[in-house]
Amino acid sequence: MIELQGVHARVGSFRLADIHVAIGPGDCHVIVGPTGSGKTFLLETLIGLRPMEAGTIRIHGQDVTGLPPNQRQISYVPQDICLFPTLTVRQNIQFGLDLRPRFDSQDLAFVGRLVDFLRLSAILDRYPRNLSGGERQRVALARALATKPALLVLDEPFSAIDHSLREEIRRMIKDLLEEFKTTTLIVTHDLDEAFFLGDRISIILGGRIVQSGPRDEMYYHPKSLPAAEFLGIRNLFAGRVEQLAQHEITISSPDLERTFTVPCRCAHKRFTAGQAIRFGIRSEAVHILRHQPTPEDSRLVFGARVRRVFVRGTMHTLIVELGTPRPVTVEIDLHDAAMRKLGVTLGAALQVSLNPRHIFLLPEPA
Amino acid sequence: MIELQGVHARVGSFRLADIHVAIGPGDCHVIVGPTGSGKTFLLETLIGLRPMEAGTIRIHGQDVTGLPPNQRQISYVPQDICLFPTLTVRQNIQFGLDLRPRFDSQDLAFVGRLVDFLRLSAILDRYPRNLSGGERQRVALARALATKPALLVLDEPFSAIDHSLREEIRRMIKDLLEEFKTTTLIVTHDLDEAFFLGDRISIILGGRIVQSGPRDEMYYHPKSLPAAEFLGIRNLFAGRVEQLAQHEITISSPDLERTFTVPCRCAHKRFTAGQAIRFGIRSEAVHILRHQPTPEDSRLVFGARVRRVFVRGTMHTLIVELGTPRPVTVEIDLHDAAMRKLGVTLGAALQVSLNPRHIFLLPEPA
Amino acid sequence: MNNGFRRLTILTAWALFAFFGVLILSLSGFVTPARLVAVATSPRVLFSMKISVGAAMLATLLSLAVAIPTGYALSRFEFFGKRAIDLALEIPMVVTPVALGALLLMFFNTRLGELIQQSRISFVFEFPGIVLAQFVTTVGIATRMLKTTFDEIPARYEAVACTLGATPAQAFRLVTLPMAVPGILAATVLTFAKCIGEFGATIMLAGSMPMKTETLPISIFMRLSGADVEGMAVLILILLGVGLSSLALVKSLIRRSYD
Amino acid sequence: MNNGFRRLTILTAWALFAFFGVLILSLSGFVTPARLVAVATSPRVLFSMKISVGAAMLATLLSLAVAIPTGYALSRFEFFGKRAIDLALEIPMVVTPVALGALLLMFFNTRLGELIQQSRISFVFEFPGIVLAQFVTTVGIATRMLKTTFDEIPARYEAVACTLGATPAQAFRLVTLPMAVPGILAATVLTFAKCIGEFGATIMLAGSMPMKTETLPISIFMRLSGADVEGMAVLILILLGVGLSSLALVKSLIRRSYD
Repeated sequence: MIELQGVHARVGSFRLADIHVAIGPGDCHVIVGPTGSGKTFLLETLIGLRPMEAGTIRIHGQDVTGLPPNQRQISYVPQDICLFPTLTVRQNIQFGLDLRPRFDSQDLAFVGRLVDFLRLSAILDRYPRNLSGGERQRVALARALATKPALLVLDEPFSAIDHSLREEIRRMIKDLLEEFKTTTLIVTHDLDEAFFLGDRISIILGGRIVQSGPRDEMYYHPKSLPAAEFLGIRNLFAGRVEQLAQHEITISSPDLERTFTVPCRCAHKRFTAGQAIRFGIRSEAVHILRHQPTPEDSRLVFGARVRRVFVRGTMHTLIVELGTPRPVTVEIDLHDAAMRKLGVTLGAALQVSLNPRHIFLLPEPA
Repeated sequence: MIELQGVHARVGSFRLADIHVAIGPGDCHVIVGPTGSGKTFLLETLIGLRPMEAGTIRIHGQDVTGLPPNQRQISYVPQDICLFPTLTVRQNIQFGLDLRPRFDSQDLAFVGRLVDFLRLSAILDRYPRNLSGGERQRVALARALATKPALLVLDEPFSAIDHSLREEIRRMIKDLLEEFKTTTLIVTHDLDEAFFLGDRISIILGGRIVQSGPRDEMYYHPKSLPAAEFLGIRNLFAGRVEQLAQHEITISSPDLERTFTVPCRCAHKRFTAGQAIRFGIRSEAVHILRHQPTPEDSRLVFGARVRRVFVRGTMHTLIVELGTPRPVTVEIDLHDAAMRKLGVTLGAALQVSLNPRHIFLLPEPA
Repeated sequence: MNNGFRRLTILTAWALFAFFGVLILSLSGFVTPARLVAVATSPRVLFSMKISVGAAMLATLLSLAVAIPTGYALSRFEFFGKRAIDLALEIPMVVTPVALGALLLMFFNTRLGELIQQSRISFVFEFPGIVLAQFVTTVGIATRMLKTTFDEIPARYEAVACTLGATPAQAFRLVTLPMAVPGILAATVLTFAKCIGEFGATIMLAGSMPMKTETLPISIFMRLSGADVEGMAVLILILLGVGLSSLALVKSLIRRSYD
Repeated sequence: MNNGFRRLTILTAWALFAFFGVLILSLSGFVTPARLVAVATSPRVLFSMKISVGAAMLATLLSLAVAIPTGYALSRFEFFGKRAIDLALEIPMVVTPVALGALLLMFFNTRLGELIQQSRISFVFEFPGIVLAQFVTTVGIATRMLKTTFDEIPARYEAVACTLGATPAQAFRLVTLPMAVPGILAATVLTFAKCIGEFGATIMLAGSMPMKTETLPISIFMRLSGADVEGMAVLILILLGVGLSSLALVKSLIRRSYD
């Protein structure tokens, strides 16, 4: 268990405020946020390169807050990988072991396993300048894991790698972490990477972690407007809490001219009756009905007209205008096969349905 | 019509060889390729910054091959945008007009339309250092279009912009190009961008254009192994041409132990009977059958077992192993809702179907 | 704590600072305010200041007039002899100014040199010699600095300007030159400071004649033979002042450059 | 064609090159091979070469011994007085060496200075004075070059080494220092070349005594009063040779650095 509790730090006028992160053994935790949100700064603080103003860092229960980087057992692969250019691949990988007063055959066997798993045996005697981008990344991972760290920390692990190789390296990292059961913290600005690699995900914005949670919860249920916007969710509407029940909440929306009930755990903790809120839904959770709606879901089905189509490879985005008195636009992500099957074209009239199960609620920002 | 015909150029040991590109009026043509494939070099040659060894460049029929950049009527927005820092936004946008001996009220009205469309009127008196990334991009577009160029050239238009803003800028560019009907050439390394923006797409690899065509054809039907690999298609198998007909071709595959017929235009031009080939299919074109297969498509349905699941946001990737005697793995992209509906889990047995309509054929590389 | 290493390196830095501090402080025993004013306003020192500043201004202008186009050509273009020129510019940086001054002196002993001496301006042991000596020792550095300035302005700015209809000369004048202003000013100040302090080449070419070619550094040297320690201290103070204020000016110019 | 602008800037570059070329060519009238050998092997020139090289080697070693830790501290750490030290290092670059030499001379006229003179090594008008003069004029530049060298090696390399268990000193020794080798060698060569050419500070502190403190640059100056034009030409050639070969060495070192 790796824990950051109430960590505060500053560099210049930038502040990291009240950072809480807990990473279970063997988990992969991803911190995702835009450029300048403090991701790398947070890593550097965790590693011990930067002083903290407050808070504690615990590794397996031990408080390492005051320890220098070389005593924290945290391995680090920076964004630019930083293989030692004057050392061979083998010397790079063994760098950590060579610093120890002694290391035994078990350690060497472990390094051998890493070298095999990462397919490095053919390049052990090369120098970093003669490696490809993917090879460098693999060597850096082997070097970081060779000391069996309590935590592996990766900063933007794909930024130094060509786009067309990323999928491969991504899968390799996923397999590696599962094979060696390494507790890992990754920071990235890329949502695809975050949702691909992370068991749990935290969103960092402006030096604060605005939400943490398991991957699927983070994907479909952002808990604040900035988080929803960062996730790229554009279907956001104004509403009001009408009624609270144990596990559901009734919302009225003047924009949509509807009142409806959505499931919501701990609704009482987050909302009060009469409160102004926002609610939203991911564009892939908006469905187009083939037939007229059945009576039971009629309350969230709308007549709509297609205003714009953005065609991509296989998923397309429709911008539709709902037939509400005040025009409201909704975005829908749709597979191209579905588009053909449904006969969706520019200007076509449709029936769209918002699935209440995927509707999330946000407090109105102050 | 903008045409590059047989363009050859070199810088150091890197060569651009035999580049042919034709861009119809009002079209958006995207050249996509990995880092180091010569994309930016090609742009610089087109603009006139680098000498050509052979070939011609024609703009609206006029040969501009020997003209300096300022006489080509090609506007250029480089990767790092390069707004002139000592000039205000207004001066930046009017830079091209101010160089002319005279410009009339029509030119100014056009600039006004651009400023309105790009929502720049509030920031006209600011200096570039006080703008956000998105604003800079918009000013650069206005500056480039203010001279009504015959061709607009954009180099990696999103690389300077934060990930979370890219979708917005992308759509804005798409709308802008449609509104002003600008003939456009974009180079990028990002396939998503290419398929989002391009009416036609060219793939450049190692200084050569390996394939050009309309977007959908490029997406589903790569014509060479390097193109298929660059597109990230992993389902590639060995085969042999058995029989050629007017619009279809019969293939046998020892890997899959099947013989099947796929539609193929100009099959005679590209293949001969008995030729060793590769064939492939995109992972989103592999389908999982809910029921036992109907007899008519039985020849490309396989029993399979799920070996690995990569979970992403909403699209997941399954690695399945076909029940062929020699094990063959196939990748399948699947929507999470479909996964739930089909009850796909690790180790589950499935029936998968490869749709012949989406199977593409490649010559065996030499 | 394993901070011993950090502390050791910082201590060395402090020690170096203290060393220079002690050197400068040792002046204090030799200068009184009254003495400072008396020496600084003596006709001989005033004359030295006048010709030092005058020659340095002329030499700086000459250096920049050559360094701006040369630095730009070296930064932007590929042309025959570029490498050789690049190397030649470093000569004044690794070859002692005395040798450069001597070289100039030899040149004026050749036929061509004598022709120049007789026809228009006389350089040897004259004021123009000071300007020439300062020019020769600073033009290389000035060109380097301007090449760096232009290197730091990506050529793509000019490419964009050209695609908008600008000729190369217009692109330079409207885009690059305004962006280079902080760098050009910094180069001007540093070149001027170097010119003011030039000694080796000046003494070889222009000699050390009081009230004629005695610049401030030469004046310090002259007072050595005269054992005029107090006068020397005042002159050191003046030269230190010129140097340090140039530095401060350059630092503030660099800070004001575009993001 | 609108290439006039390009041509103009390149012409200026060529003109500058031609100017230096003519200067160097003017030597040819004064040197014959026989004369070159005769002067270069005369006892006085051999002695000058010996003390020039000896002093320069000592001064270079001293400079680097201070410059490596100081440059590292300035590049990596934040500490009290960093800004002041950074500025102080530029003093030798903008203040004339004559003033620095005079400053040293003044220092040895203070009580503390006289104590040092009497107790151990004597500097004024002695060989150690040459070394000290060269050290004072080069240590600032050497430190700057090493700071730049270390600046170009991202601190992240050391951070990675530390997370693998290295102390800061180990990270420096095993990672940064090997990466800095090309930069350190380049700084060594340039410092050595600067030391060989040092004139202003040396003549103030160590004087110009034949067969005692007459370094090569001082020897050139001495031959001016003796009107020994041919001897001067040979010495210029030697100093040009040292300078140019140092330059060539530095260029090849820079080219061999890690990608």
